[in-house]
Amino acid sequence: MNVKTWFADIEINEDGSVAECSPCTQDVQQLAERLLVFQADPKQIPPEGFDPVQNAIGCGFVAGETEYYSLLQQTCIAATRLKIKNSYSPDLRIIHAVEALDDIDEAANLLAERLGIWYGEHFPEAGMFTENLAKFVAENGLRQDLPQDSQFHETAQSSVGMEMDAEDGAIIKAFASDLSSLYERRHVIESYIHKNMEQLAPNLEEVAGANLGARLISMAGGLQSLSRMPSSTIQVMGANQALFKHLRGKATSPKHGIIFNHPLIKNSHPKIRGKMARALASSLSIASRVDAFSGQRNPAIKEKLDRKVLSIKEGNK
Amino acid sequence: MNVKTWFADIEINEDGSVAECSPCTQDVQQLAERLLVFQADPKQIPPEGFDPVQNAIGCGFVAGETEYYSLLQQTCIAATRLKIKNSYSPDLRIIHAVEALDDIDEAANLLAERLGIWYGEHFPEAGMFTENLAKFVAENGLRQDLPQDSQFHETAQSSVGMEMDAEDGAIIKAFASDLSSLYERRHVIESYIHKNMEQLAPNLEEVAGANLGARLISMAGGLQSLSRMPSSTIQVMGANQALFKHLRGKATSPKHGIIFNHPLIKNSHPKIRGKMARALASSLSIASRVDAFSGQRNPAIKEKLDRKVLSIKEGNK
Amino acid sequence: MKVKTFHENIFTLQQGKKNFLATRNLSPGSRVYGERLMQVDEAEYRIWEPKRSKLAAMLLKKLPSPFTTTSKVLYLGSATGTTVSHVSDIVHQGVVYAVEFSPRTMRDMLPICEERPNIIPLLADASKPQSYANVVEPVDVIFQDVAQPDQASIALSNVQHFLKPGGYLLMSIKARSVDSTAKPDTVFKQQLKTLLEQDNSRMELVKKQKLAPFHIDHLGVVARKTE
Amino acid sequence: MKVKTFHENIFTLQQGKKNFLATRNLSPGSRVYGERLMQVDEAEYRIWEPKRSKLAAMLLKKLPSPFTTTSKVLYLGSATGTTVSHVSDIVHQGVVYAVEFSPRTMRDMLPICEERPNIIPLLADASKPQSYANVVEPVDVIFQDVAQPDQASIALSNVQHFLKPGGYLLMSIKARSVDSTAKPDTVFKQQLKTLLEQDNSRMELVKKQKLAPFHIDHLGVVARKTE
Repeated sequence: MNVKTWFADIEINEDGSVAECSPCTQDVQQLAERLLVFQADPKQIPPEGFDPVQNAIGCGFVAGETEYYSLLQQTCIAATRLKIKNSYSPDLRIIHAVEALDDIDEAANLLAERLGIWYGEHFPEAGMFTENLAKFVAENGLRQDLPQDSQFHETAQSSVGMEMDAEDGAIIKAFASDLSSLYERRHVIESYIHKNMEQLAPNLEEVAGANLGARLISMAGGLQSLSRMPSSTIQVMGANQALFKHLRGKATSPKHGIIFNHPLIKNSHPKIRGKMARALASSLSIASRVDAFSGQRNPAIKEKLDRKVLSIKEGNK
Repeated sequence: MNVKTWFADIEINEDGSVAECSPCTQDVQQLAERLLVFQADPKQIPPEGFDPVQNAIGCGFVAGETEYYSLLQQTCIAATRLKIKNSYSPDLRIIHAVEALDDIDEAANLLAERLGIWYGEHFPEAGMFTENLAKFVAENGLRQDLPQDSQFHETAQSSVGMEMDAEDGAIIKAFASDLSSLYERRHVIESYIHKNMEQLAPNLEEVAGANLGARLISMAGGLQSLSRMPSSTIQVMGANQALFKHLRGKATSPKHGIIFNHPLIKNSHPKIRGKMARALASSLSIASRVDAFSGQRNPAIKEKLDRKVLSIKEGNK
Repeated sequence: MKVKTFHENIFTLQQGKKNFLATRNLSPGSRVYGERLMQVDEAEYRIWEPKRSKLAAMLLKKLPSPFTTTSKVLYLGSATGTTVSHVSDIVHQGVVYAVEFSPRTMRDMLPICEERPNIIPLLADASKPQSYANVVEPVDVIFQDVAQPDQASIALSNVQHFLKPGGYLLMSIKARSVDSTAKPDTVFKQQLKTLLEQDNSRMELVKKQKLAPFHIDHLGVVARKTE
Repeated sequence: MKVKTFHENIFTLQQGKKNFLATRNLSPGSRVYGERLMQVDEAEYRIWEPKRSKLAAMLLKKLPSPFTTTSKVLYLGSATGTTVSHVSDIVHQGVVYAVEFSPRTMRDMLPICEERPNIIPLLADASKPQSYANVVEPVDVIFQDVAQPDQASIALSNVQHFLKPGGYLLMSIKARSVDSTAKPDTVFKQQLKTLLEQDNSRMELVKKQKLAPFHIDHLGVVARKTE
C-alpha cells in the first residue's frame, strides 16, 4: 500500500510496517507546495491510526520529534500563506463587490439628496433627481452657463431660483461630478458582480438572478457556506429582526428574508407568498450546492422550480 | 408731510387730506423695484391708519379696488421673485456648505471603511487609513504595481494579503479615487465656509471659530435667526435629545449643546464647564447680534469673554 | 355628508361619526398642500387639519373667529401658505397680506398666490412693520404665528401700525421659540404681560387657550384693540 | 492573589471576591487578543473569559477537562485563535493542529502560530478530514467549534480518522447554525443522536451541559471513543 505524507511517499506492508520510504528534502517551500497539492486532491491517504511522527523519524526525514514539529510548523505556515495569497476567489470578489455596492448606494443617496436641495435652491424647475441631476449639474453647472440649445435654456431664463455666482457654481459642479462618478462606479461594480456570478455560480444566477444571488453569497460568507445552509435558513436569511422575534416566541415565523426581492415572491399574491418562498429557497439551496460541487450549469433546477411555481398557482385558483 | 406708498409719493396736509400726488406708471417691474428700495430702507413711512387703497383711487393710479388689488398682487409677486433671486446670501451659502460637509463626511466615512476592508484583504500591511489610504490606492493601485522606489515596495513583496488581478485592481483604484475626490471636496468646501464666515460674521468667527460659527448659523437657519435667539437657546442648541428629556422632567437641564466643541468648554474641567458654557453662549449671542446689525468687527467682544473666562478660572482655584 | 356652519364661512363636515373642519375652496379642483377635498352639493370643501394649522387648532379649541367674508387680514409668518390658503378661502371677498421672512419658504408659497387673487405676498421681516407700511392697509384682523423670541413685541408693533380700532389679534405663542429652557407657563405669562400691559398697548384679552393636543406647548390668544 | 489548580495546567486566580479562569502564558509578556495578563510569583497567567470562549464556558459549566501538558489536540474551527492560544498554553509540551476554513480568519491567526511552536495551522475544511490526513497524527483530544449545519457528522468523521481509542471529543453545538428555525432542544437531540447512535460511531457520552449564560443556545458535549 502506497501512502502520501507531507514529508514522503511511503510503501507500507500489510502488517503496517514500512517497506520503502523516500523522504523529501527539507525545503520548506517545496514541502508547502506538496502539502497544497495533496489538500486540493487527497489521494493515497494514510490509513486511520497511521503515525507520521514515528515514520518521519524512522525513515530518516528528521532526527527527532523537536525537529519534526519545527519543520511541520514552518511548512504549514508557508502553505497557509501561499493559500491565503491565492484565495481571492470569485466568492470573495462577489462579497466585497456587493458590500461596496451597498456602501456606494448609501453614500450616493446621501449626496444626491443634498445636491437636490442645494441645486434646487438655484434651479428648482430643473425637475431632475439622483443620477440624472448629478450628470446634468456635473456637465452644465449653473443656470446661466447652460448653452443656448439646451432644452432647459428657456426654463432657466424664467427660473425663480436664487442666483449663484461662479464660485458657488464651481463648488456645486465639482460636488455633482463626485456624485456622478460614484454612480458610474456603481454600474462598473454591478457588471463585475454579474461576470463573477456567471463564473462562480451559474445555477444560482439562473434561479436567483445575479444581484440576489450575489447578495445571498455575501450574507452567507461564501458559496461553500451558502451551499451548506438548510433551505429553511436561506428562506429567512436577511429577516434577522423578524426571526429573532419569532425565536423569542413573540411573532409568527417569518416567511421570507432577502429573497422577498425575487419577482416570484414580490409579484405573487400575499396568500401564496409563503409557499413560493419555500419552493424558491429549496431551489436556491439545490442550485448553490450544484454550483459549489460541480460548477456546471444544470437547466433542470430552474425547470423544476418553474413546474412547482405553476402548481402553486394552479392550487390557488 | 411727504409719504411714500408703493404706487406714488404723496404730499399730505396736516388734516390728512391729499395735497399732491404723482402716481407711478402701471409698470409692474418698475413698481416691484420701487417696493424693494423702500423695503431695504424704509423712509417717509405712511402714518398709522393711512389708507393706500382709497388714496390710489383718489389720485388716479387705478380706477377701482379690483384693479388696485390685482396690480398690487402682481407687483408684490414680482418683487418677491426678484428678492428670492438675490437672496443667495452668505448665510445660505454657509448653511448649504455646512450641510454638504456633513453629508460628505458621512459618505466618506462609509466608503473609507469599505476601502480599508477591501484593500486590506490585498495589502493588510499598508497600515494606512481614510484619506491617506484613499490617496495611496488611487495613485498606486495594487501591491504589484508599486514602483521600485516606493517606501512600501519591500513590505509589499512579503505581504500575506491575497493576490488580486488587474480587473480587481482597476475597480478598487477607481473606488479609491472617488473617495479621494470626496476628501478633496471636503477641503475646498471648508475654505469656502471660512471665506464666507469672514465676510458675514467676523465677530462670531472670532469668538466661535469658523467651523462652530458656521454650524451655529446653519442650525439656527441663518445669522438673523441666530442673532434673535436668547443666549440660553444658543447654549443648548444641538443638545436636542438631552433637552427634550429635561423638558419632560426626566433629566437635569443640559449645560451645553454643540458649543461643547469649543476648546473653552471641551478643555475645561467638568466642574466649570457650566459656567464656561454660559459665558461663551452669552458672548456668541452678542457677537451674532453685532454681526447681524452692523457687520463690523469689534475686538471688545472677544476681550470681554477672555476676561470672564479668566475670572471663572480664578474663582475655581 | 352633513355641512354645518361653524363660524362665518368656516364649516364642519360630518361623515359618519367623524367631524372635519373645512373651508370652501376658492380655487375649486385645486389642492394647496395635499389636503383632502370633499364635494358636497355644488360646493367643494378643503379639509383643514388642526394638527397642521395653529389657526384651525385655535378654532377647535373654541377661540372665537373674527373673520368675515370681506375681512382685511395681515398674516404674519405665513410659511408655505398652508393656513394662509384657508384664510384666503374664508375672506374670499377680502384680502390677506401674507408676510414671511424666509425666501425659500416664500418661494413655495408663490404658486398659491398666483392661483388666489386675494393673497398679497410680502417677503419681509414681521419685526420691521415699517418695511411694508407702504403696502399694507388698515386691517380687521392680524394673525400671527412666528417662531421668534420676541413674539409679543412683534405682534404689538404690527397692531399699532395696522390694526383698526376694534380689530382683532389672533396669535399662537410657541413657548420654545421664546425660551427653550424655561417652563412654557412662565413664557406664556411673560408674553401676555408684554402684549397686554404696556402703556400704549390698547389690547384687551378676549380669550386664551392652550393648543394641546394639536400643538404641544403653544398658547392660542385672541385680543381686541380698544376703539 | 491566590492561584488554584482547576484542572491539569488550568488555573483559577482569586482576586478579592472574584475568580478568574486562566492559563499560564507560554509566551510571557505577549498578549494574543487583548486579554488581561496577571503576574503571580514567577509565572504569568492569561485570563480566560468564558464569554469569549466556548471551551472556557464548558470548563466553568463543570464539563471535565481531558487535557494534559503533553496532549496531542486536533482543534476544528480555530477562528482567529483566541481559544487555541489557551489550549496551546495548557498542552505546552504537546501539539495543537488548528483547522480553520476561512483564509481571512486564518490570516489573523498566523502571528500566533509564529509565536507558539506547538500550533500547526491548517487552512482546510473540517468536513474533509482526508485533506489533512497526511499531516495530522493520532490525537488524544478533538475539540470542535464550527458553525456548520452538519456539526455532528463533521465531528464523527474526524473522530474516526484521528482520535485514539480512549480519546475525548469536546464539542460545542450551536443550535442556530444547524437550523435557524427549529427549537434548540430539538436540534441538540438530533445532533447527539447522529453523534452517538450511528452504527460505527464508537462514541459514548460522558457529559453534556448547556453553555448559557455565557453562550445562548449552545450545548457543550464531552464524549469518549471506546477502546
